[in-house]
Amino acid sequence: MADNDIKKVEPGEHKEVTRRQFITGVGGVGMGLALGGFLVKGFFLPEEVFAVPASEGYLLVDTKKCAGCETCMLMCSLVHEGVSNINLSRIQIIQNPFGKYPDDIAQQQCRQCPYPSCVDACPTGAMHVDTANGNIRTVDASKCIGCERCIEACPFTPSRALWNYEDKHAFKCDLCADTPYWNKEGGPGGVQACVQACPTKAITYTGELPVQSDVGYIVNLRNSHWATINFPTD
Amino acid sequence: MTEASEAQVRFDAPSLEFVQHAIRELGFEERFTVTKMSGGIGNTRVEVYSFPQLVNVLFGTKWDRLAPEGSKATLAWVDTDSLCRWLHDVVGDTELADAVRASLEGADYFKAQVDAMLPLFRERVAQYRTVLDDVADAAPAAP
Amino acid sequence: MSKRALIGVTVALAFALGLAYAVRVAAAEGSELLFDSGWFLVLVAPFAGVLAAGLTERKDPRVEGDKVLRHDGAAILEHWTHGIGTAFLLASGIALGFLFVPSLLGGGQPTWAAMNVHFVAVIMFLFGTFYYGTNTLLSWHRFREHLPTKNAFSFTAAHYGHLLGIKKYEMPPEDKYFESEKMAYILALATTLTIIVTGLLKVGAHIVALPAGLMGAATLLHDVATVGMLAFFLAHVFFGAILPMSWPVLRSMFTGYISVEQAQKEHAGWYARLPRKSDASS
Amino acid sequence: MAIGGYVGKILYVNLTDKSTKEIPTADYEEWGGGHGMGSALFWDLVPDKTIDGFDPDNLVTFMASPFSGTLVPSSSGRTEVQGIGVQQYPIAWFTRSNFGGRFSGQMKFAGWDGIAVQGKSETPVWINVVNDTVTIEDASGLWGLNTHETQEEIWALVAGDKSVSDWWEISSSRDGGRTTQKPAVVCIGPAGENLNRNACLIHDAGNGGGQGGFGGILGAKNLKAISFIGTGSVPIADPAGLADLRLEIQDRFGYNVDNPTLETPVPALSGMYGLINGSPGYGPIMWTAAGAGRPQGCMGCFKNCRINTESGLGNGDQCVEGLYWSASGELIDQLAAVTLLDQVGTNVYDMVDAHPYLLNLYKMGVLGPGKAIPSDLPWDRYDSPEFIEAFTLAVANRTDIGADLADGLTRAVIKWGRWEEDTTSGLLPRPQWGFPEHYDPRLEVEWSYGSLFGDRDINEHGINWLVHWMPTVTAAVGQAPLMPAEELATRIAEGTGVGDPKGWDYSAEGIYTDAKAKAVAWHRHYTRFWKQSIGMCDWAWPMLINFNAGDDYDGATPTYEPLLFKAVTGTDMTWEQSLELGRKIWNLDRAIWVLQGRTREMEVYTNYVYDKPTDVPYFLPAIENGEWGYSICLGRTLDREKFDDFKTRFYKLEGWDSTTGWPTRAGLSELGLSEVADALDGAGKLGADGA
Repeated sequence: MADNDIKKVEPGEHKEVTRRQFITGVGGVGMGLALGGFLVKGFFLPEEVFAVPASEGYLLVDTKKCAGCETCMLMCSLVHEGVSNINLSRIQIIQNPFGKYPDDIAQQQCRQCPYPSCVDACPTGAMHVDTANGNIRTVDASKCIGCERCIEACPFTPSRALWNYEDKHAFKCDLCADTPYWNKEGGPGGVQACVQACPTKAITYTGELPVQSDVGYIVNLRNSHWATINFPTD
Repeated sequence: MTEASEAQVRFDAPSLEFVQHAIRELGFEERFTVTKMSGGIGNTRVEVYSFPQLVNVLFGTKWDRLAPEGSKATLAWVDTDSLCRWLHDVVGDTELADAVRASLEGADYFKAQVDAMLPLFRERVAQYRTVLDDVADAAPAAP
Repeated sequence: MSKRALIGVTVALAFALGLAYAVRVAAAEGSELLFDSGWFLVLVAPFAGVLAAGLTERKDPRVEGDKVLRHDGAAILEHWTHGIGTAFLLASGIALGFLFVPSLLGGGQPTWAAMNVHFVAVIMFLFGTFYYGTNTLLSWHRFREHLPTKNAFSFTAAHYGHLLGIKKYEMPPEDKYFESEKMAYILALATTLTIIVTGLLKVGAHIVALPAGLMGAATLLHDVATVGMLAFFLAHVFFGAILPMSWPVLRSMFTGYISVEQAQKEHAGWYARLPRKSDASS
Repeated sequence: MAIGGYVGKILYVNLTDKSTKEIPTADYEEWGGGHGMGSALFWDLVPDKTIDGFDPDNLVTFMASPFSGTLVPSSSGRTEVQGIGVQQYPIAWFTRSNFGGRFSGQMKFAGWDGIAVQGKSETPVWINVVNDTVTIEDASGLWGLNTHETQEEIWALVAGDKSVSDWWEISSSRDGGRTTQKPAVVCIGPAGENLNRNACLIHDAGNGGGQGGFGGILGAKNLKAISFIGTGSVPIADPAGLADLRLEIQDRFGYNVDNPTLETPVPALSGMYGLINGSPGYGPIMWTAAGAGRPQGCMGCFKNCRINTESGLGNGDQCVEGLYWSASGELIDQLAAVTLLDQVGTNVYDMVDAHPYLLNLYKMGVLGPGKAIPSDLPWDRYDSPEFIEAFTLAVANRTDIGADLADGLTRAVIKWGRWEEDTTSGLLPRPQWGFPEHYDPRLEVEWSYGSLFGDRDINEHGINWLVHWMPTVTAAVGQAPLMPAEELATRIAEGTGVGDPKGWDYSAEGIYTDAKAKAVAWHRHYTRFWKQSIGMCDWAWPMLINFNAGDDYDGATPTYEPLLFKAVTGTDMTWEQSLELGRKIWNLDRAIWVLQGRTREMEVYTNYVYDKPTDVPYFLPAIENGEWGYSICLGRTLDREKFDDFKTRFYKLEGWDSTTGWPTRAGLSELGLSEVADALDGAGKLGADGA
């Protein structure tokens, strides 16, 4: 006879049988509820639509005014992380020293997208819209499980959602809302470190949703003084 | 265009021989020294061995395109007296030499001197160019 | 083919398929993490364990001729589902990096695969653990036989002294489980509970919004408990599978039986109390 | 001990046995960084200081500084290179070169404060550093490639299957770091492979380490390239403080591109004018009409002096490169010429005065086909691109006249027996150690004295742009000088701390005064520490006078250097301490030169400096007839006797033996260099105290 044969009921164990039946019931009903709940959620309730308020601020970079000095990158890591490390910068300047202007230097800043794929992709709400800080799209490190879905989801290359390999969590441009190593007031209401630090004033900040293009937000920050030192203003 | 038309009356049209003599390659003793002044390297002596090379160095533009393009001059300093003498005695363009000397009256700093000389050189170079082009056109086309 | 073997093979097969799927789906374009697409299974697994326990008929240890029935089929199922689940949880969890330990994996697919493996192991682990827990509720004495007694310290000293071949130590009359194992059991119990509670919170974060502070604490506790669990796991594998003296007992984790000599030698205290098959069936 | 700036270790590589080791930076921290550490490493690791530059035992150091890879304005990207050179004449001194870009920054991010290379590999190799992982790789596949091809090849090799234009993980673990950057590579071209004495180091497009001939030295070591890529962080003692200082300096002393206070009145001269207002893209100086392009800067720069062009030619080139060759009058030819020079890896500074000089010899009938100095290059088409291309390749490949020129113009001219004659007549103006004239050695003497008492053309513009270019450029555009000569000299005297304005009086008498000696000494000490050891860019520091803030002419120097040092390292360093440390480093270098054979008699210029009067206006502040003014300094020569007397007083000021020019025990001990004194003593070259 097999070890666990449910048909075999030992005499004088009624008390145990009722407990066993109760337990069995709990198991069965519980499974039922869990499955049922999932089915209801999955098939009968409508898929909730992903909608978030637009960011109250955006960074604009004049791709033809940038001098590739990487000062913005050094500044970004300094005020956010308290160290100097261009690889921990939320804005990335990528250049080919042998390249031909204007394709020699590319500036990769976060767009604070109206429909942020990174936020949509985050399974735990770590990448979120910070309504307390002008709706910036940013990361709550303690909620991040490191799945890099946000990095995968960012429509731009390189991804504007980054992986902090030193502190092991995702991070991204927060328009300087959280800059523990800076004496200035950052965030949508304040100033941004990269804007302040850019020596050619190639980065600026706007509250209006800018015009998108494949290469970035379109902006020309070059005035007649730029022409005086023999650089194009068109 | 006014500048050019003024210039028209300024110089007589040169002959082919005249131009060929003026733009000839010069010898060591005939050279003219221009001093390029640069903040990176200081003063460098540029030895000029022909009229076209003078234009190149002085105005920073290939000599025969000076007329359409104008000067891209950086700081190429010349002793104006010896320049005029050189144009007169070595290059042999006395008209240009005299015009330059006259234009330099009161032009007492580099930029003023370049501005003063530029229209004259432009016009003269344009004339040289015309003469040379005519010859080129007249030349029998290769079969 | 015995029912036990059938169940064993089925469970093993299901687990293997789960792992294969976990790794494959991680490579699939646009696929979600299993923790997101399959979160409900994390809720189903414990109830499944409870249900299974409810349907399980236990069989107490006894002497059957020259063999002693040490573990019944339920015990074996409990042990291996819980154990293998734990093994894969530790492997995938550690590979993903925890506390100050950096990740061993590259970003993207390798990381997603490890997370999915973690998920499959969670299902296995929860089933096994709740199956065991419920069985224990159903037969409370099984719980007590895991708890240390007043002999804990003297027996443990004697036991290991004996193991290390120190003459003055005799093998003490240990019960079904060594006193040392019983103490380790407490640690295992504590870490397992912590892992489950914090783990469920982490899964919960995939379904509902939970406060950051809570998640921070949960993650920290989860990681710390991992250390305890790893310690227990390694010790358990060493004493339960690597030491030659433990091989007979290890075998019993598959067959259910140990020899009478083994019982008399290692578990004198327990053997003395065991019923004989004849009495039981009369 | 500093709490920021340094990343902790220096990499030592022995190419002979392919061994590597870590040297704790702390062991050399007392030297500050860069040059100081390089000299100290050389002193410790090269027992025989008299070896030839090509000797395998020669140590070549590439040093970063605490400021490398940080936000300190125009101080983040410089790399100091040192070792025994092969270029100078008559003795190739222990010397230095320096290049910009991002190499030292990447070196720091990889976790290294510098790299020291010794020995000689049997076969071509390159050094590959990825964070802590150092490998010596086979370079047989790179040998023969030009400097640009070499770097592109190495980027691909290091990144492997990953794309360097996206985030790429530089190790197998995602926590091992990721970057979007390309490895920073310094390499040599064919010129270096051919052991040319005028071969340079090239990093990225146009960053060159030219002086000294380090390209040939690496070639002799069979070392094609060194590559660094890193993802680590540089610790900063006071991050918020550094951020504030950066913005403060930039706003107060920088050129506001959108609304400049001082703007060039002549766009065509913006390159020139940029020397005094620091407008972006002024670096090439002669390329103000470069067509469509953008300014480009080294890591962390706030000036961005270079230009990236729409042709990609001339990217990163500036300073003397702008003048390599421009005879055709076509800018594109000029850009192509200097780009080719970068690619073959030849030091423009040894070539820029070579081809005009050789053209003269050609015109004189001395050089050319079948002439005393045979050459079949197209000298008759000197102003054509074909000529400069043929000339550049001939030198790099040691063909035609390049067979002689590859050992440097100086050695070639000596070989041809023309050195005495042409350096006396001034046909070949090379005043000291076989280097070409840079600024007039008869007039702008802190430059020429500094070069002669040192090892090379100093190439330090911090004073030069104020005293010489400000009056020159303003005069060229018809402006009054931005500041009266006396105020200029007074402000410099105060900023430096020397105190006496006469230190910057360049009159016929002023260039021999004790005040001038103090000014020259200050220059040596400041640059040895702040520029060459701490890596502050020559084109930005010192900032003694500022013309970008209207009436506020106060410069950043001497206030900000110590503040920046404190913010980065956490260490207090007073202005006086920094200059004293500079003096210590300068004296250590001096001791090495003495061991190599330096004597007082050697420290003289070639004859034209004494015998040929100046004949071109050269603006400098001077007291003439009791009045301060900007003199055009015509008809001036250096007086042999007066200079000889000046030399005596300068030696005394530096604590050296005035009869030999050798450091003394008293002088060295005062600087904590007793062991250096012992070494000199052992070699019988210790100066006599009080002599």
